[in-house]
Amino acid sequence: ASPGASGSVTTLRVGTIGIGSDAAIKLAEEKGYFKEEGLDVKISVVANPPAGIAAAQSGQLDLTYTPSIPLLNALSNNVPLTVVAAADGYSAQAMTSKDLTKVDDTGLVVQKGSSINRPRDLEGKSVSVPARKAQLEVTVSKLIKDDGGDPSKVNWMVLDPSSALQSLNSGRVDAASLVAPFVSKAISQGDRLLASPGVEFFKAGAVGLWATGNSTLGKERQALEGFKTAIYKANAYANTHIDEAQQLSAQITNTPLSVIKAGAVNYWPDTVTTGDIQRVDDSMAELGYLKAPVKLPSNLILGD
Amino acid sequence: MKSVRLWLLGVGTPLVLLAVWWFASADSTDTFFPPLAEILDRFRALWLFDHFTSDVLVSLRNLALGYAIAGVAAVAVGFVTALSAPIRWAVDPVIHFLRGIPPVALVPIFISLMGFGLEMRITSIALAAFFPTFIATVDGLRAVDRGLLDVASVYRLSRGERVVSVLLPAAGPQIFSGLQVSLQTAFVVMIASEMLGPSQGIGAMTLLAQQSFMISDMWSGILLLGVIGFAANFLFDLVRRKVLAWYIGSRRLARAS
Amino acid sequence: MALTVKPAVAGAAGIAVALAIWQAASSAHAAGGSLPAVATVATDLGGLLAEPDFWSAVGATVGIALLGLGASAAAGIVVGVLVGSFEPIRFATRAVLEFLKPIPPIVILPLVVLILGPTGQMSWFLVFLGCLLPIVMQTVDGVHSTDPVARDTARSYGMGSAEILARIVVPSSLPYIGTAMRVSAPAALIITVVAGLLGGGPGLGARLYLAQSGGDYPTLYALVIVLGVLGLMFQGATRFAERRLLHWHESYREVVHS
Amino acid sequence: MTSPHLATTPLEGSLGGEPQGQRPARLDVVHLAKSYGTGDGAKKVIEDLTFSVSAREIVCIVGPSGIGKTTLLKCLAGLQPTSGGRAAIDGREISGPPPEMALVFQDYSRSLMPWLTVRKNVVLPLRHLRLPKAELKARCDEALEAVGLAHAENQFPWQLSGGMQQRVAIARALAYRPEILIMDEPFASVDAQTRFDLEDLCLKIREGFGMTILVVTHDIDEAVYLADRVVVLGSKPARVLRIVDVELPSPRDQIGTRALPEFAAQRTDVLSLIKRPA
Amino acid sequence: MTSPHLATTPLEGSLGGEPQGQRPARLDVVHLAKSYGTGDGAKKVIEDLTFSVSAREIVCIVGPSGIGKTTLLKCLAGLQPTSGGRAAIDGREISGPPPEMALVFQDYSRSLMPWLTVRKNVVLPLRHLRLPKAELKARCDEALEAVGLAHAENQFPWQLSGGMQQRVAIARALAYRPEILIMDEPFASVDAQTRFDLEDLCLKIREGFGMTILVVTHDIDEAVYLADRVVVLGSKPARVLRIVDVELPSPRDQIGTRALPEFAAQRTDVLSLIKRPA
Ligand SMILES: Nc1ncnc2c1ncn2[C@@H]1O[C@H](COP(=O)(O)OP(=O)(O)OP(=O)(O)O)[C@@H](O)[C@H]1O
Ligand SMILES: Nc1ncnc2c1ncn2[C@@H]1O[C@H](COP(=O)(O)OP(=O)(O)OP(=O)(O)O)[C@@H](O)[C@H]1O
Ligand SMILES: [Mg+2]
Ligand SMILES: [Mg+2]
Repeated sequence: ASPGASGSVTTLRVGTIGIGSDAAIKLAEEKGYFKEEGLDVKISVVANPPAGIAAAQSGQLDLTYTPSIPLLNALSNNVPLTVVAAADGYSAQAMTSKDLTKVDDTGLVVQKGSSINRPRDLEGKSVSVPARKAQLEVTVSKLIKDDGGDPSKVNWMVLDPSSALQSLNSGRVDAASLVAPFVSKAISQGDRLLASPGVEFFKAGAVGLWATGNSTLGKERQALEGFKTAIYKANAYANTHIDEAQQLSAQITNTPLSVIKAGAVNYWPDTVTTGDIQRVDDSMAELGYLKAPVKLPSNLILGD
Repeated sequence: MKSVRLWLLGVGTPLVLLAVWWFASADSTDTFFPPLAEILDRFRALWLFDHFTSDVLVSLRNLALGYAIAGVAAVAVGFVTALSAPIRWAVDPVIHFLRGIPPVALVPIFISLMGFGLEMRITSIALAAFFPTFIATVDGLRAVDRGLLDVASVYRLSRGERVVSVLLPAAGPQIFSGLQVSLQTAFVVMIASEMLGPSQGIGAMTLLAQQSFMISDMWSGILLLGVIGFAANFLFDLVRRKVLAWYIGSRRLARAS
Repeated sequence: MALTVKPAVAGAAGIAVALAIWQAASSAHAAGGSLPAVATVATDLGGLLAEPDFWSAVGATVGIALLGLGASAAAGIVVGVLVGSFEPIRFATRAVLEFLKPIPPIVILPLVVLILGPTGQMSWFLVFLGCLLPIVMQTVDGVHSTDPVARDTARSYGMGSAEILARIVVPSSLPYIGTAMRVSAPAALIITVVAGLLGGGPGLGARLYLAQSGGDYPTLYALVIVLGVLGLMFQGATRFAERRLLHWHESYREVVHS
Repeated sequence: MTSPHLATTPLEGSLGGEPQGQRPARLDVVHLAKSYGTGDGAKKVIEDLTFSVSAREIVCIVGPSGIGKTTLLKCLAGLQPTSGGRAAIDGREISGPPPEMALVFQDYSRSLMPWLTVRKNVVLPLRHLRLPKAELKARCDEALEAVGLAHAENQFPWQLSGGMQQRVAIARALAYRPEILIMDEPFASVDAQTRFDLEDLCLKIREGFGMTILVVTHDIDEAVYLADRVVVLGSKPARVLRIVDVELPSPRDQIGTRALPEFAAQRTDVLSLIKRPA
Repeated sequence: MTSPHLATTPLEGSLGGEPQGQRPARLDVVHLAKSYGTGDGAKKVIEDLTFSVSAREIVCIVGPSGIGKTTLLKCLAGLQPTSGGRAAIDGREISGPPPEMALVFQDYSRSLMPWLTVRKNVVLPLRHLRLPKAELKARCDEALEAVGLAHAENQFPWQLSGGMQQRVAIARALAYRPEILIMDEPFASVDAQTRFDLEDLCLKIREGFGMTILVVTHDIDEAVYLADRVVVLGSKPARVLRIVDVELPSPRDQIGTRALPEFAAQRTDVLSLIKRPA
């Protein structure tokens, strides 16, 4: 019997970072998928993925959203985490899309008249990222390296997206790596898209993950299973009801719907494999972001 | 005999605490509480070599510059304000309002106005550190003993003499306590401006270490910030003791008798 | 009469000039247009005030600051009286306290965020730690400032040590505790905001972070104005409380003639 | 160098002060010595002091500033340990604040609690005597009345002029009803008129309550006017230069007594002692 | 109610003080009035005060505490505006601190700069006179010597006893070499011996430098000993009760003069004025 049938309700505290792909979890809540599993999910917004991981590991949160890169940073430092489900990612068809901005919610932009024409030109230039050693820095590094450049010669600047846009215009940075909806904002402002680092790095599969810490895993295994079921149901629904999802995204990120629609279309995977994470692990080690690839535990993913 | 025992207690307790930390953490496997040995190891590796010029020096220079600008400006503006009632009335409400704003909350505004460069960090530090000293200077000057001012009038001291020989020293203790608060504020804003803005500086490094779960690095950053906070305050106290020797001495005597 | 009007007029003029400078800078498109116009911010502020979420953030910020302050005052005064009254304890703790005193709580913020997560508890704990030491140190100073003549007076009239502690030492240290509270109350607010801004704790700090990272400058300015007003209220409240409690102290004595 | 005037009074017994009649000594100071600090840093303030005060007697102590008068009183009040000799009340050695004694401090402004009103300051030491409420009130009223401060009972000490504060400290001591009252320059900051009134009050309470009173003063006229005997201190460390018996008729009167030729003679006597380079 | 003893000295001219010989008046106080505050909250402290001080004369002012003596001196020193009548030096109305005058304040502890050593405190007002270095040093040494504080020149005021601080303030005034010296209870906290020395110093500088001196004191004996005339103030707001001419032989001598029957008579005279309910 499903937990819901027994009548008892389990509360799960879930941390998100308030981005567009949160539409899926909102849908799960609105459509009652959680309730079906006997769950009462309380969503709160945390400042960034590491903060969410910290909260999950200390038991302040039961689940948190994290991309695979912060997850690997944590794993490499022996912070025990388990992946419950995929939150967002790229579909198998993404790479073949003609317009990568339609599938990749990240983008590397330069000023219109910039002399930078390909990733390796960024050597010795300053590039803004939302956080150091996080997703955008790693993915842009890979672009540069793959293009024959040396990413260690880049001057990384941490800037929030609005400051990044402003700094790009005033020439204080040479390139900005951004997340939706700021990619489309930049383009509408006249800046030029140099590359779509996300999809080029991850290819296809899960990127954003729902992860949990040891204490919840020990106590609430059944509820986590329920969460997984509900979220995948919501993921599937979101993929097939893009308009509805985009409306929610606009609400969550406090952005006009037109801007959302101009940007990438989110994809919510229905599974996550060790392979998705292992690929990232290897790339990070290759780029020097990890000393050596993290040995992924066999039970990293719930239910494996 | 008794004083020797007390002295031992004073020196001994911190040593014992350090030893307890060292041994209790020696084979800690807790992710968040790594062994002290490892923290010190990272401390040496990170701060003494790798990041000394690129981060430590940058942070310290920003702190020193911002603080110096704030101190000089606050005392000068404080004098003008305190000695002219119309100016004081005009700026009082605005100043008190600005002072009410937590200084760290101004950092995002400065980032939006000036970007993330050194000038933003130094301005943030200077502006935040300005208010405590400014207010202390105005209060100190307004509280100067009437008796001393009467003496200055009776013996017809000139305006300059009055400022240099009477007002400045008389308000000295208050100005210094304002400067001390300013130093603390400057230090906090230095860290905050690094954590919020650019990727350079001790605060940024520490936050980065935390966000990428390099816990020993984070601890070593905390340790370094602690040492800098302590050392800055210590230096300040040395200067204060020298400049305000008369004040400290008179207070001690008043208490002892 | 003339005397009361003049400062008020000058003050109003000062505020008007400050607003005019702001407006001029924003219309001149200074700083790349990131400085919003006065009216925009005012409208945004109005919008905020109508939002229940905003008020719960204000409530969270004030609540955390007050709870942290209250807890550190209770603990700090007890510890301070103990440390101040017993020489061995004082010597044992002096070096440690002196070392820890100048270190602001923001330094350990990364660690506390890791352990407690981005929660109200984390903010509360930082406030508690941040206010504790100043209160302890001031209380110790206060205990030491007890006038030896007052103490001798009590002794010569045969008062016991418990009575001296309660009737002489504690009242004597009140001005010092008052100073500590006056410094700590705004500090509690500041730490709560910092914990929200940098550590993701609930309240106005987190709102500030969202406004900054979302590039929502009018809201950013509106929030800073709200914080300024809250800061003023905190200062005012502690001043008021201190005045009531310490009316007998030199700095609060009613000037009989002037 | 020892003073030739030393030891004109009998010692060693608990009876003393023959010249003053046959009243028994209440307060005995015998070869008292006092140093501040120990070891090398020690500072000898009092070397060898001997005198006694009989019951119901008023003794005044005069001597240059910084000689150790306050120090002596603190030893007598049990607030400072002595370094040699002995101080005793009725033959019992003084080792802590004696219950039958009250002390009016030289530093009156620091001995009043600024957070208590005048009345509460006066009541403070009576609290632990656990007196009935009515008696408490009566004693306090009476003492404030005596120093002329009944109207100021609800003011705070710092709202009063220096002379008024001194009178509050005196009232507190009176309300305590000590058998022995010790006062350290009690009338230093009061104006001439009030000073006369307080001096007369001093004489009156000696009669009324049979108190034994020891007063330190810088004012030679006051010492002569008040005292049965004047102890003149001099030389450093402090020693007794001479003990002068004051022979003036009682009851004394501010205008009358001070105009007597004997008064002038006694004053000149004490003055000449002080003038001599010690 | 006007005092019957008012106006025994001539006014309105810049010549005055016949009883003291034919010296011209340096300081004239004519119908002086002083209130603190304005409008409804005004507090009348001095109502109508008239007296004058001749050149090289020593005048003492006595009167109850809080009557307005310090206020009067502040008006004379140009630190407080008067509310009526006039105060003049050599006929010139006083409107700001007059250059030929120095004032020793009652609150000595608040009139010395705590951050300056004794010597620097004494030198402070001499700085802007632009004297040659040697003269500066000589004046300072001489003044410190005169008050017996040469040994303490490098100490800070707060390291000294109250009496010593008072003497530093006096030394500062002496070094300034004013023609008119005004002192507010200058010897209140010094011991009897030092007080005598300072009183004698006062008489000496009057002879030596030809200074005109005005002293406020609570000590009637001191007033009689020092003064050529004693101004007795009384009633509230302050009025002159009487101006007493002191007729004692000079040079005066602490022991001798005070033992004179005339001295006792003069003192009793002033005392009885003060005793009368004003
Ligand atoms: N607690 C102390 N420690 C060390 N020395 C002290 C202490 N108290 C007083 N003295 C010294 O002892 C000496 C006598 O001081 P005391 O206060 O007894 O003098 P006094 O005769 O009362 O003087 P005064 O007339 O000015 O009140 C002084 O030299 C003083 O500096
Ligand atoms: N600045 C002031 N404002 C208002 N009232 C004042 C001021 N200064 C003094 N007074 C009042 O004026 C009166 C006279 O004070 P003043 O200090 O002149 O007295 P005094 O005769 O010098 O007394 P004492 O002998 O105690 O020094 C007092 O009632 C006092 O309260
Ligand atoms: Mg004494
Ligand atoms: Mg006066």
